[in-house]
Parts: sequence; C-alpha cells; structure tokens
Amino acid sequence: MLKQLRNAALAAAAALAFTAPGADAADDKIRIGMTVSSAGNFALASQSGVRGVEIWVDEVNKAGGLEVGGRKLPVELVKLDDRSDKQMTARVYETLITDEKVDLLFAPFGSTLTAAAATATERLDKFLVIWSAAADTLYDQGFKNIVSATQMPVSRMPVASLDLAKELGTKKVAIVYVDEPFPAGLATGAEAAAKERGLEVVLMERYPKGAKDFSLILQKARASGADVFFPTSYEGDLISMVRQMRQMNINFPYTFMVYASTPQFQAIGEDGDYIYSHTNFHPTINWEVNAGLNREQFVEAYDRLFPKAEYPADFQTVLAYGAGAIAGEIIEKAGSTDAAVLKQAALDLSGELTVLAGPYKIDETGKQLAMPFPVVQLQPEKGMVTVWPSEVAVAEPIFPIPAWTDR
Amino acid sequence: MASSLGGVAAPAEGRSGDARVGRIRISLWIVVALGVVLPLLAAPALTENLSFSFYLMLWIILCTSFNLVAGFTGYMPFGYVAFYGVGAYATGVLHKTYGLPMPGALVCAALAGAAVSLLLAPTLRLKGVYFGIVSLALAVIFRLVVSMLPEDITGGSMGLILARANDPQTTYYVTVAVLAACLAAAGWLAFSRTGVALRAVRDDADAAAIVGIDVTRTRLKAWVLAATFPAVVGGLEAWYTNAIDPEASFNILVTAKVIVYSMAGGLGTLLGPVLGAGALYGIDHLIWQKFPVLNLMFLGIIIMVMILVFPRGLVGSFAQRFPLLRRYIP
Amino acid sequence: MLRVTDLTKTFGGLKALGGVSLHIPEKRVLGLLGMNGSGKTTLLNCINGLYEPSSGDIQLQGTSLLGLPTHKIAARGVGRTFQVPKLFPRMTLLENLAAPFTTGDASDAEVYERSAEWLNRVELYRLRHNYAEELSGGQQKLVELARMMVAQPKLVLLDEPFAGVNPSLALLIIRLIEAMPERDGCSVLLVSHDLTSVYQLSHNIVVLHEGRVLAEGGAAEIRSNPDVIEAYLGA
Amino acid sequence: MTADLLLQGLINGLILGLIYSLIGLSLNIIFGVLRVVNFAHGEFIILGAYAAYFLQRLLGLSPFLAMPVIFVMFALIGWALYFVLVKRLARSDDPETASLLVMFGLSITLGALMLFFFEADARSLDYMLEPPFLMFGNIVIPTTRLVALAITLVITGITAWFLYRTFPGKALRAVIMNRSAVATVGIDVEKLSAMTFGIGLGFAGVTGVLLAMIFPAFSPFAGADYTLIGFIIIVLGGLGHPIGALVGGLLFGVTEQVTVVLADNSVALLVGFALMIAVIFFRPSGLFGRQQLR
Repeated sequence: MLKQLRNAALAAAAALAFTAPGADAADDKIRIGMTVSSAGNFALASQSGVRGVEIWVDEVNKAGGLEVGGRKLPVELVKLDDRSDKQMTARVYETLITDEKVDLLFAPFGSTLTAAAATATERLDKFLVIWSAAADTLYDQGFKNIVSATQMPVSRMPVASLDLAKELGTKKVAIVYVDEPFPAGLATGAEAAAKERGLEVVLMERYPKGAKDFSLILQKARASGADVFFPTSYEGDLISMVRQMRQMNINFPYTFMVYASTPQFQAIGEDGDYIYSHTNFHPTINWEVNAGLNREQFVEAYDRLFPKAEYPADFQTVLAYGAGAIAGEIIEKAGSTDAAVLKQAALDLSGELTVLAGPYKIDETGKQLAMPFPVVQLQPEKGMVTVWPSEVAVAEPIFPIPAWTDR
Repeated sequence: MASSLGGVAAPAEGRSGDARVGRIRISLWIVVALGVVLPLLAAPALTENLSFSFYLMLWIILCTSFNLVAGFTGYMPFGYVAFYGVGAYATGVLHKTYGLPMPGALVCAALAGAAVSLLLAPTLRLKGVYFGIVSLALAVIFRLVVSMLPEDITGGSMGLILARANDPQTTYYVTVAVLAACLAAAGWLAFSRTGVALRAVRDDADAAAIVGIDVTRTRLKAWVLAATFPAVVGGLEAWYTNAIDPEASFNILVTAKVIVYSMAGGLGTLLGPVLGAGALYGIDHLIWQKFPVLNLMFLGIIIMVMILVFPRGLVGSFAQRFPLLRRYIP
Repeated sequence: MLRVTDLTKTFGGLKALGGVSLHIPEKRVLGLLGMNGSGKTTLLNCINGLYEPSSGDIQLQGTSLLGLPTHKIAARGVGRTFQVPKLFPRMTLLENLAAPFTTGDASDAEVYERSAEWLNRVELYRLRHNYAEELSGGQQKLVELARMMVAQPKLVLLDEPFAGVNPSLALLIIRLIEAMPERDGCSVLLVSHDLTSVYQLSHNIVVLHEGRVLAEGGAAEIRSNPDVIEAYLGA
Repeated sequence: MTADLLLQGLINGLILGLIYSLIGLSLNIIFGVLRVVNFAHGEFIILGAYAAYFLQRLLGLSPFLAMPVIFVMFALIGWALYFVLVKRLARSDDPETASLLVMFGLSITLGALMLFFFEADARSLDYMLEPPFLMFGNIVIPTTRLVALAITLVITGITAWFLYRTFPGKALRAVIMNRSAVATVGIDVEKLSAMTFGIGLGFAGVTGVLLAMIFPAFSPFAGADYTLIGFIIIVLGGLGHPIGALVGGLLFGVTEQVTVVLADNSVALLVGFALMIAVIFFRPSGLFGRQQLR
C-alpha cells in the first residue's frame, strides 16, 4: 500500500518534472554525458568501456529510441575527455551538466574518477550510472543518485576464484599487488576471502607502480611455499611476471591473474597457458538476457561498429554495455530523467533484469550485489574456458598447473 | 639635506617622478588583483559551472606562490606538487579520519605545508639542477610514504572520499578569499624590502650577503610562504572534488603545469604568473576540447617553445622590448 | 680600524695565506699589491666572511669578526667590491642601491635620497631604471661602488677597481676613492695591479707574495724595496 | 632459504645494476659534455624498445640485430635534435635549468606521441632463449639477463676505449673537464657536441632494447621511471662522470634488490631516493666524482 502511494507520488513528480518549462528532454532527445580518458592510466580501459556504451546507444536509436512518457526519444551520447585526471573529471562532469545540458550521466572509468564525478552529479542533482567503479567506500558516502549497474564491489571479486582454489585443495596463498586503488582493493579482498575459506595467506607483497623487475618478488612467493599465486596487477605487470616465471622456472599449482582474460594479455601466447582468470564475457558464458543484446548479438554489433578496433570487446566493454542496457530499462521505467525518480526505478528493477554481463541486483546505496565473475582457465588447445562455478563450467580445471619444464 | 651633499641630490622632478612610478606600480597591481578577484567573486551568480573558475583560481594561486620561490629566489622546485599533496592529505585525513571540521582542517593543512617546507629547508643549500632533482625525488618520496601509511588513516592507495563535506559553493568562496590573500601576500612581498632582498638573493647570493642581506633567512621566508599556499590549495581541491588519492595528489603534471603557466607569463614579476595562468589555462581548456588526444603533446611543445623562444615569458619579453614601460609593471 | 693578525688559510693541502698581519688605521687607504695567486682576494674573502680563516684573527674596531656570517660583517660596516662586479643583473640600478637597506630602518624617502645621491656621484642617475645587466663593464663597477658606499661603510675592500675600465671612468673611480677617507669617513683596503694608482692613493702599502707579507711601507719605500723588485721583475 | 634469497638478490642487483648503469652512462655523457639534463632520456629508452618491437614485427629482425640499427637511427635523431633544441639553450639565463625544463617538455611531448601512436597497452618482445635459465646451486639466473649483461659489458668497454684511447673520445673528456679551454685548442666544439648528443641517444635506444629483453613488458608510461633511475645513478656516481655511472648503477642495483628481499619494492624505491639525497648532501660530486667536475 505504502509502496503504491509512493510510486504514485513519484509518478506525479515525474509528470511535473516533465511538464516544467525548460525541463529535461525538452529537445526531443535524451542526452547522456560521460567522459573518456584519452591519456593516462585509464586510457585503455576507459576506451574499451566507451565502445560498450556506444553499442548500446546505436542499438537504442536503431529501435527508434527509448520510450519515455509515451514518446520515443533518441539517445545522444556526449563524450568529453578526462585524461585520467581527477581534477579534470570534476570539471568535465560539471561542464556536461551545465553547458551540455545532459539529462543523465555515465561514470568515468575507475573509482577515483567516479568519486570525483559523483560529487558533481550529486550536487547538480543528476543520475549517475556506474559501470566500472568497484571501491566499496564509494557506496558508503551517502550519494543518493548513483547506481552501479554492472560492476560488483572489489571486495567480492576474488570470491569465486578462491572458492575454486579451496575446492582444488590448496592451502597457502601468496598475494602480490601493485600499489594502485583497484589492485590493492582486490588484494585486500582476496586476503579476507582466503582467510574466510581457511586458506593461509603466506605472503602479502606490495610494490609501487612502475616496478619493472619481478624476479625477486616471484622468488619470495616461491620461498613462501604458496600453492596459490594471486597477483592483482594490470596487464603489463602480469605479462612481465609470467615471462619472468618462465625465465626463472617458477611454478605454482594455481596461478590466478585478474587480467589474464584480456586479449592484451593473451597476446603473449603460450607462456600464458594454464593461468586462471575470471571474466564475465566469454563464448561459454550465456545468461538468459532480458535486457539488451545477448552475447552473440553484442559481438556482432561490436564487429559492425568497430571493425578497426585493435582488440575485440573485453569485459570492460561488456560492463559498460550492460550498464547502458540497464540504464535504458531504468529510464523507460521511470519515464523521466529526474534523478530521484530514476534512482527509485533502479531500485524497483533490482533483481528483475539480466544483461549479458549477468543478473542485476542493487542495494539502497546503489551498490551492485550480483553480476558474478565466473573463473576461466587458459588451456592449451581449448583456449580460454570456463571452469567454475559448476553451473557455467564447460571444462575441468587443469590442476596443478604443469611445471615449465614439463610442458 | 640636499645642500649638505654638495648639490648631488636627485633632481626634484626625478624624485617625485620616481615616487610616482612606485605608486603607479602598486596601484596597477591592486587593479589587477581586484580585476581578477571581483569577477571570480561574482562568477557563481552568473553560471552554475563553477569548476572552470575554481580551477582558474587554483592555478593562479599555485603559480603566484610558485613565483615567490622560483621567480623571486631563483629555485626551480620540480617537486612543488609535494606541498599541494601534503595539504590535500592533511585536510582529507584530519577531516575524514579525525573528524575535524573543514575550516580547522584547512588551517592545519596550511600549517602542514609550512612545517614540511621547514623540514625541507636544508635543500635550499643545493643549487641549480641538484636542487631540482632532489626536490623531484622528495615529491616521489612523499607520495610513497603517504601510500605506505596505514590504510585506516589515509585510505591507502584508494585514497579518501570526502563526499559528506561536499559544499562547492562554500569551497568556492573560501578559495576566492585564499586567492585574495595570496595576491595580497605576493604584492606585499614584492613591494616590501623583503622583495628587493629576495630578488637580490636570486640574482647573486654572495653579493646579497655582501650588502648585508641574511640570505638563508630571506630564502626561508619566501620558501615557507610559497609552500603554505599550495598546501591550502591542495586542501581546497580535496574539499571541492571530495576525492583524494596518492596518484592525483602527487601528480608531477601539477608541477609541470605550474612551471609552464608561470614561465609563460614571466617569472619574477607579479603580473607574469597571473597572466600566464589565466592565458594558458584558457588555452589548455580549448585544446582539450578540440584535440583531446594530443593535448599533453601541446603542453610539452609549449614548454619547449616558451623556454627556447621566450625564456622570460610574456611579461619579461615585454619588459625587455619596452624598457621605458617596465618600471610600471608590478 | 681593521687589524688582521697572523691570518692563515689553507685549501686542502694548498696554503693560500701563510700568516698575514696588517693594520688599517681610521680613515686611511692601505694599498695591497701582489701577483696573481699571492692571496689578495683570499684575504678579502676572509675579511668579509666568504671564507673561514684556518687560523689567526681579524678585528674590526677591537672586536673579532671571526665566525660571523657575511651579512653580519656587512652590518658592522664592511663594504666590498669584486674584480668582476657582482651586481643584481635583473634589478634596476635604484633597486640595486636599495638592496643594502632591506634590513634597518631608513625611511623610503631617505633610501631614495641616498641612492640618488650616489647614482649622481657615479654619473649614472639617468640610467636609474635600467637593469644592471644592460650596463657596460665599467659602468657596472661604478654601480657596485655606489651600492657599497650608499650603506655608509666604515671599511671598504676594493678588489681591482680599475681592471677592465676605460681611462675616463677610471679617473672617476680614482676621484671617488680619493674622497673616501675624508668625505665619506671610511678606511680603504685597495687591491690592485695598477701600481701608479696604488702609489697615488695609498697612505701605506703592503705587498703580498705567495701568501705572506713581503714588504710594507710608504709608496717610496715599496718602490725601492729590493725584495719587491726581485719578486716582480725576477719572477 | 632467506640466505639463498639474499644471495639471489645480491646477484640480481649486480646484474641489473650494470645494466642500469647504461642509462646513467649515456645520461652522463650528455650532461658532462653539454650540461644538458636530459629529462626525456626515459622516453628515448622506451622508444628504443618500440623500435625493436616494430623492427621485429615488420622486418622480422631479432632484437640483437636490431641494436646496431637502432643505435644508428637514434644517433641521427640525436644529431638533428642537437641543432633544433640543445644549441639554443646556450642563450638562456641559466642553461642547466633551462635544459631541464626543455627536456621535461620533450618528455611530455614524446610520451603523448607514443600514447597516440602506440596506445596504452603493454607490449612485449617475442623471443625466448634456450635454455631460459641457468641454475647455480639454488641460484637461478635467466639466460636473457646474462646475455644482456654481456652486451652491457661490451658496450661499456667500447665506450671506455672510445673515451680514453681515441682522439674524439679524449676531446670529449676534455670538454667535460674544461669547455672553454678546448675551444681555444681548436677542437670543433659544435660538432663534438652534436656527436655527443647523438651517441647519448643512440645508447638510450640500445638500452631500451636491452631493458625490453629483461623486463618483458613496456608501455609509453614507463619513460619517467627510467629517467628517475638514471638520475639516481648519475647523482650517486657523480654528475657528468661517464665511468661513475657504473659505480652508481651497481650501488643502486644492489641496494634496490637487497631491499626488495628484506622489505618490499616500495621501500626499495624509497631507499634508492634516500641514498641519492644523502649523497647529494654529503658528497655533492658523487661517490666517484672529483671536485673539478662542478
């Protein structure tokens, strides 16, 4: 009863917002703002993500637009550059809202930039759709109008991979991480998750960004007697680690690398064999999608729109695309671009939607509770295959990983 | 008095003329300062997009205070961003972790900046590139130390989010006040005898000592002042964006831009850094809109061109070209 | 006024000053002669605190200057010029002359009057708004002299005031030095290669050779001192 | 086991230190002769790595054969850059600081250009030596590092021979000691300077190939890291002192690696910087430098 009342009130508010002079969407389209990083640490990931959003925009517009208040409104994406710079981000989100008059916004890549963007969108009362910010702290700040459409918090990301490790009978975990927000958060999450599962964390080693030589870190990990090697760094460092493991004959029965699922990592060839990773985007992962494109349609759209892209779609693209699809549902449900109405619609849709990145479920703070990351392994011959959880697994994990000398 | 000197006193018209020059110079600076501060004070009433003006103020403050050390004493602190980062972290940690209200946190940030500058004072013994390299190294060290502090204090590499303090309107007006204070302090320093002493030390430290200037103390004054403002600005920026992390707070690009902006305007004059910051920040903004991918490249090219072609900046080149007018330039 | 007692200064193993003693009475000019490397400039640097002497004592009006930093020695009334003038190149002449007043309590008007007076005396008042770096070498020497004198020092140390100066400017410098003891009330330690000027200006002369005092006396004595002749001509 | 690790760290440090010293060597030749603080050195190193990458990709040239090609290529670039940038520096008020700033600008420009053309992804040279590693008791040494070490020693040897036994080399050393005197002796300082900048950048390019061989991944962002390492090394060894870089490199390499064993990599970087600052304060001419160099 209460809920119905509130919905009625919100609908009324929405109607008001819509008829108010100079209100949003007055010019027959929905303008969505977001930033891309042309340079800096986030350039690659950010650009991967934007392609996802662009696929969604293209798809929506081909279908005539989003249905809002009985009308079909096309979507327009306004992209500006943030150079991976926090200062720039705050400024650009403000520009997007006040000068570009966008109706709602997609977050930039990463938690730091998203935090900066969120303070601007909160103040100017706009809805912010998050697709990549995973910092748990972001959701404890009391932001009212943010929703993580597809990205699960970093603390929960290592859960599946350590479940598998436990299942395989490993005992000791060595965690190595670069001192950057996301990898560090992942490492802390992994440490907690390992302890919860009764695994012993025998090494927790940090190194600064820009480190080039991992030979000693690897040897320390070997010396710690770990059977699970869990480095949480970006692709470049992981590539170096694998190569140096081979150069120094270092073997672990279970090696999990977050970014081993990316095409950039797999470009190194057979040295990457047997590494475990996780992803939400893979030919064997097919959720029952009820919002947006399914995986096959998505891949086709990607190839059509970005024939020249150097790499195929990756999980950033999928997260961002999924966020687009969910945002579309939210807008249609809300029938308005008013931030509070959108947020309510986002909560109402929680648990109702599944996009190609997985099922969507949020709590009051906008934190994502679902969107699981299945574990994959790079198996020779087969390539990347899903090995965990059993619901989506298509192959048995190869464990222990064969030593370099036995390959 | 003139008679006792045997008729060698200044001609009366020269004396009054020179006194007028001094007055005009000070008035000009007051006009410039008001011309900068007043429109910025009015800006919130005209537009909702505060960020452009906020960062304009940020760069003017940073460049003006950088000028106090680079322009007036001749040191090139490549690690200038350290003060900014320390201020940001002092503000963030005191406010978020220890619950100090924002004004208190900002005052402490200023004190932290001053304290760090005293801690680093021994580096002033070094000269030229040695000073530059050490300064840069210290900025990296500060960043490493901050990211190694316990996570429950500084938030580790994730940094801190201060969203609860979000109040850009107030932040903006406080920044206007800090800007006014910074311009006033720079003016006071430049027109006071300390300003003459500073430039004397910059031009030739030995000669300055010979004429009775306490070189170490004079440098220290400028150094502390030049460190306090960026620390406050770091705090203000943390307050404004509500997010700090080691990467952004100790980003070497901050130093790069401060150097470029103030050198483009002309180090050693009050007007230069203000002009440089205003002009290049504006250009940077345009470049970024038109050529998003190559903006950094332009920044780099501008640095090279500035130093090779106009090493004294806009104001400095103007002064060289028009020697008669330069006495009026603040 | 100034009394230097048994001053030594060594750099590493090199002995630049090997026990120099000299005395400058009030309002007197002491000429200091010597070859390159005889220790003249080292002695000046010790007196105004740029170098710390290895041993010996330097007393100004009965109090020791040892251990005082350069700027404090300057505050006691010791002025100095250099062989290559050390001005503040990117400051105007007026500002150069105002630099000695950055401490102390002279009023702005007084500072201006005194600076203007001295710029007039060195005949450069019309260039008062020029940067020091825009002047010729000789003019720079004059500005340096003016900057020193504007602070009304009790003792001035002049290092090669005529080196690289054209004859007409040199004449002006000679007149200014001549006037120093009586008109400006200061003692002078004059270091120069220019024998004629030193003989003409000095009340007393000291000859340094390899860090030691070779001879001391009036112009006539020095001129005829066989050691000096040998050191200068025999070397 | 820790004893083994320490020994491994020590050996690692010696090998890496020598390879690092190549960065310092070229940086020092440039600074010593030209008084140019090459802040863009790291970017040239990374460019060297990319050059090797593309030579391999496009022409199938192995990294070893690519080295001489890259040396010549970069030397020519350096020669040209001398006339475009470095020569003009002499006119500024404070050439050393101005050079630092100009090279800083160049470093930003090159970084942006690399990002534009090569994108942000980490690349890696595709090659593997057989056997990939050698065991000495419990100590493992990758073959690549031994090969890189050998190349480093050869380059250092040639450089030392060049500096101490050939006429242009001696002239170069003479310029390091006393620039004005050399001009009066009738050596063409201009030509010598251009050659120096060329040699310096040539070495930077080759160093890039070596580093890409032992540290398998590189990206446009890594330039600044190498520049900083280079500066630490030359300050340790003595600014402008070509052979001092060797001492600096070894000291830094060993300190870094041993600290990684005892603490962690962040601390190692911290210790590296602290070492440099201590040396600047207590022995500004560097551990190996002589006073006359400054």
